[in-house]
Amino acid sequence: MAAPATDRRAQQDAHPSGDERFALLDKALKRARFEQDQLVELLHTAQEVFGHLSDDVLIYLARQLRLPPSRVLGVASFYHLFTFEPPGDHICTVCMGTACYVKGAEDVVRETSEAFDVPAGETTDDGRLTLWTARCVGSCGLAPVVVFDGTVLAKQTPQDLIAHVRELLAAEDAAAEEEAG
Amino acid sequence: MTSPKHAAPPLPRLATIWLGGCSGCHMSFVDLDEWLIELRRHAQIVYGPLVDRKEFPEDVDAVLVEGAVTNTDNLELAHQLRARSKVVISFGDCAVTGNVTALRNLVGEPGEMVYRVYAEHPDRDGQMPSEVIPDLLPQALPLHHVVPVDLFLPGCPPPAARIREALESLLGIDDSPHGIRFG
Amino acid sequence: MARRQRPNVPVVIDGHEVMAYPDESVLSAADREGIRIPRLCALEGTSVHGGCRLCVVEVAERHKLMPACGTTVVEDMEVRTRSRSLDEHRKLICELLLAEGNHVCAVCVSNGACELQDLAEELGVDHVRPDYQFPRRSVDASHPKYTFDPNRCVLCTRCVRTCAEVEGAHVWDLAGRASGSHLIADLGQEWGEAPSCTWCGKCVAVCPTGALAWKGKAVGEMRHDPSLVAFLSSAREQGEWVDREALR
Amino acid sequence: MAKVIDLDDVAVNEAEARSRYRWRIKVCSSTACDASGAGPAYRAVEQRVEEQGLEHDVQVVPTGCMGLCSAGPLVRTEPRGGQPTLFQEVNERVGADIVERHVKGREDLAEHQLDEGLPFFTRQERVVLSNAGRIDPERLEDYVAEGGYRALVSALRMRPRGLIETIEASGLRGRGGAGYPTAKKWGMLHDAVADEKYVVANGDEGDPGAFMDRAVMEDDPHRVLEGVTLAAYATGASKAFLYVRAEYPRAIKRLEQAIRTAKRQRLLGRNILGSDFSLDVEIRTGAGAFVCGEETALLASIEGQRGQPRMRPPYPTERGLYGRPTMINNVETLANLPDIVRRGPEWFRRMGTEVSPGTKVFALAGSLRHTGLIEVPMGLTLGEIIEEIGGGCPDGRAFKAAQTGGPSGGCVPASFRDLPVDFESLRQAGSIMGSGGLIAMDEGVSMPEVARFYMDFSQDESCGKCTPCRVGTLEMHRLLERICAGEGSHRDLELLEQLSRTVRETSLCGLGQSAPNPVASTLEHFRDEYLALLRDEPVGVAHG
Repeated sequence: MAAPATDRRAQQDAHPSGDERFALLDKALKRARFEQDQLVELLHTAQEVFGHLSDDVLIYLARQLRLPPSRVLGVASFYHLFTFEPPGDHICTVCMGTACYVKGAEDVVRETSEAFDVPAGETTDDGRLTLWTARCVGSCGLAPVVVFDGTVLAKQTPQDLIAHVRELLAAEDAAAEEEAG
Repeated sequence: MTSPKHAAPPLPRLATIWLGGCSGCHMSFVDLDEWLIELRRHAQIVYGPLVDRKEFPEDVDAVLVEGAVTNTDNLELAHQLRARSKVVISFGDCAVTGNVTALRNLVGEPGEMVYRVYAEHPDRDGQMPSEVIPDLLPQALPLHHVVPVDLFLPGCPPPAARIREALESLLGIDDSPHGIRFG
Repeated sequence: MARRQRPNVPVVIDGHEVMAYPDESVLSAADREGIRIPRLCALEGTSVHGGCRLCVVEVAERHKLMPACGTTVVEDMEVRTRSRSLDEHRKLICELLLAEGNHVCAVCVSNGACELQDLAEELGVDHVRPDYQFPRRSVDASHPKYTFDPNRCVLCTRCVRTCAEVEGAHVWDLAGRASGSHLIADLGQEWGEAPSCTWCGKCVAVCPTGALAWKGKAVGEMRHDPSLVAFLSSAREQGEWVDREALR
Repeated sequence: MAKVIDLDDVAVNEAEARSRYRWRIKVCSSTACDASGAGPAYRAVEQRVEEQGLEHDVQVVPTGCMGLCSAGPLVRTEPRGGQPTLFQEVNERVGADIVERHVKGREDLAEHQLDEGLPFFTRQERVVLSNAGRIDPERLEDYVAEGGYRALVSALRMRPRGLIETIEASGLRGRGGAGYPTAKKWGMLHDAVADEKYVVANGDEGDPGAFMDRAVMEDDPHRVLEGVTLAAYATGASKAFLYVRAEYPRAIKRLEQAIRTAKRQRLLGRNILGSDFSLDVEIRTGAGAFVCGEETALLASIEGQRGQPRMRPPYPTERGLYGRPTMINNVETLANLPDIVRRGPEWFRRMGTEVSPGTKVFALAGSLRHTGLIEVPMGLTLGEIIEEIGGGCPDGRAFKAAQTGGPSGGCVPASFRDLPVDFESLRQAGSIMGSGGLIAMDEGVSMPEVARFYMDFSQDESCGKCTPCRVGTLEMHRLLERICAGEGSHRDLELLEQLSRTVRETSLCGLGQSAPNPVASTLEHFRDEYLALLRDEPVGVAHG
């Protein structure tokens, strides 16, 4: 008796690199029963597992779901939350919702961008800080809001945020020095 | 010819001008051939590459403007001709759309573009020009994005027949509508 | 398209009584009656896209404008294809398309045989009021037979639909969104490197502008043939192989 | 098969368990209070309770949003049989004081108290948010103790048609923005014939400045599930999708957990509460696309495609998800259902206005003294909301305009303070209800600048499918940038208005059709501000 089609497919096409992270993706693929309409959910999983969506991962998903590669990239690139470049060590997301905007979020973005020499939406050259903007994180009562490495920081002025980031980076530098020394 | 004895109303004052373009539209204008002589009976050409006059005159009734607005000289002239003319006509695709002249906008900032043309892909010795080029505007623009324009005569170049139709209609010689088309 | 049934749905288009087929679009019914509705993305033989919005028409008792390509006829439907405001909308939409890309007719392979250029003429666009965007896009000439110049792409998705629905290869798709929307081949690599392309050239045939073209064509030399797809799909779906010349 | 849950048993047990405690301390653990430090405050309270050996007397309950986010973290103490007290800005020290000095020492701690007599609290009428900030959202028992799932029990005894009639009698209208009568939509899905039908809960709240649905999903997830189940039963749907923004991880977690619990108790899944009715519920996550709040784009997204809208007709209730009849209801709409069914349509109609019955949740933000989440009866005036509930603008600044409806809405000027806030009145004033973002702007805000902000949003969030929205909003944004920089001309303003018309009338979906609203409404009410920014340009005779 032949194995169900989906299982056979997974075995046949398991990623050749042997990278264990693909096993996590495979698990999600199986849970999704390789259904093509689960593409967005699977892209979320892939990004969680790999940090970003590389061509390799996209091709893998396309093969496993039997979707044209252009469709997979077309879908992934449509949504803001998917990223194709590895982000920096720290991710700083400034909320640009209306409430935050009215309370000066634009200044927060501009001054932070200047202070760390990184345009919004990008990562510093040393790869330590990624500056993103978000549509609305839904904490409007605390505007302007910044999400730093997953933690919500309330009522941020540019000075607050820059000081916070500088402190953190300096602490890391000190720790690294100690380790080296 | 009007008789000098009768005080005939003065002929409309027509000008042509050449901004950032290749002069192809003026070539097409010259292609009007013998009709140019006919035109002379309906209008006097007071300014243009074909007229020996340094400054754009006052009280122009209509001006055909060839070329995009691409440098500070063009910009100044555009404002001047607008202020001194009743009817401004964007003459040809460069004036109407930016056309080939505006292809430089795709290269980037003027500095980047000049470098690319003179240093990166040089025809000869690869030197950056120092004095010859007037200050370039950040982008080459269609005329109507700089000053209000009254009529548009697209085409690259507009064929002589279409120029004639436009002028005939403008000067009240023949009011039949004229076609338009880019390219 | 060849049909076995007779048209039996009466509709009124611009005051003309027209008999339409059930499930027929307003656009198709108007076409058969010789009533010209401007359009760009509509392509017979592929699915309806409804994105260009040039074919919007007024339908009695509908408070919104409807795209003729995607609106199915209903008995006694009253349609107006021309009005002052429709003319204004179409003209501005055409200007928006011209402003969005880098449409330099003078140096285009499709100069003189371009649907966008024809539309501008038809709609009386003698200049473009909105700012030109002057996007920076590079030409893809990697394919041995064809070129793709995104500067001339109007995102009508005719090529996407044709490749996916008629050829079955689905090489093309749209990526990005908003003003960053763009056409990709496979995973965004150069077209010449896209393994799924069969070199069939149907996408080139249906392109309304000079975005997709045969290699080696000089300015004004490119001729497209969108009716190819109508012929193919009719042949496939209806099992009828009509003389293509007769279709013209 | 698992035993059918006895809701009365659960409620009685829960009441008994509660009565064993002399005090309940509720700590707001919503996203906003968390950001203000509710986590450490919660731990401090818990630790002190333990240290003082009060575990058997005092129950510490993590709850959802208590509403006044700007004063967070909030803590509420409820003595058995006594008056509750609300505390604001509770840090670790205050948290400890609440246990040691207030609960144990019976001190007032007046300096940390927040007066629940504020209009912010007293003017509210909470239906959708009745449990938010009151119950532990992670416990089914808490929801059941408040009357949860009783509506489902009684609905399952009715015919689906009867349930639709109940909703029709209540006059409930969609809370997602347009205010379409809910029962009418239900009727269409009910009448559609297909092998499978779907209900979709739209939790893709993308308006910048709106977080109503998030609060409901995070703070009272079972209410959403009960609402979805009622909608599915009434319409004959056998599968439901909850479409939630990926930006709301906590809402997703809570809903997932609630689904598991409900399934275990046979409140979801096969043969719900022992009846013939079965419903499978699945969560789908958005991925950062505002346009996916639009019905057809949302469906495309669930199908794993680019979130691009499709032409309507056919409407989703005819051809929706996977080509089958599908009904999309907003989360807040669904959250109204349990109470309507349980307490009757007449009860619901007593709130709000004749044509807009019930309440509406607003995310109150911007230049106000009190900001946060409120639920008020429809028809309250703009002035009552801004000046009484919101406490007016801080620092003596003058209130200038209220923005409602986000990028699809508009700005209502201060002179409209007597405008009743309901679907029709807002539309007449040039704005829309939208999903419930309400942002107050004071005299310091430039209106063309506000229009520019929203246009930037719309042009960036356009899906790119249709020309007018993709390019038109981009060009409108350019014009607004130029005008705001003082470099715009009268021609630019004219073109801006022409573009507004074309984008509104020819765009494919609601996003494009409504994208010009912020421009149109600010031009209508604040045209002078635009004119003051325009510069003269050289004009020829032909133009003079």
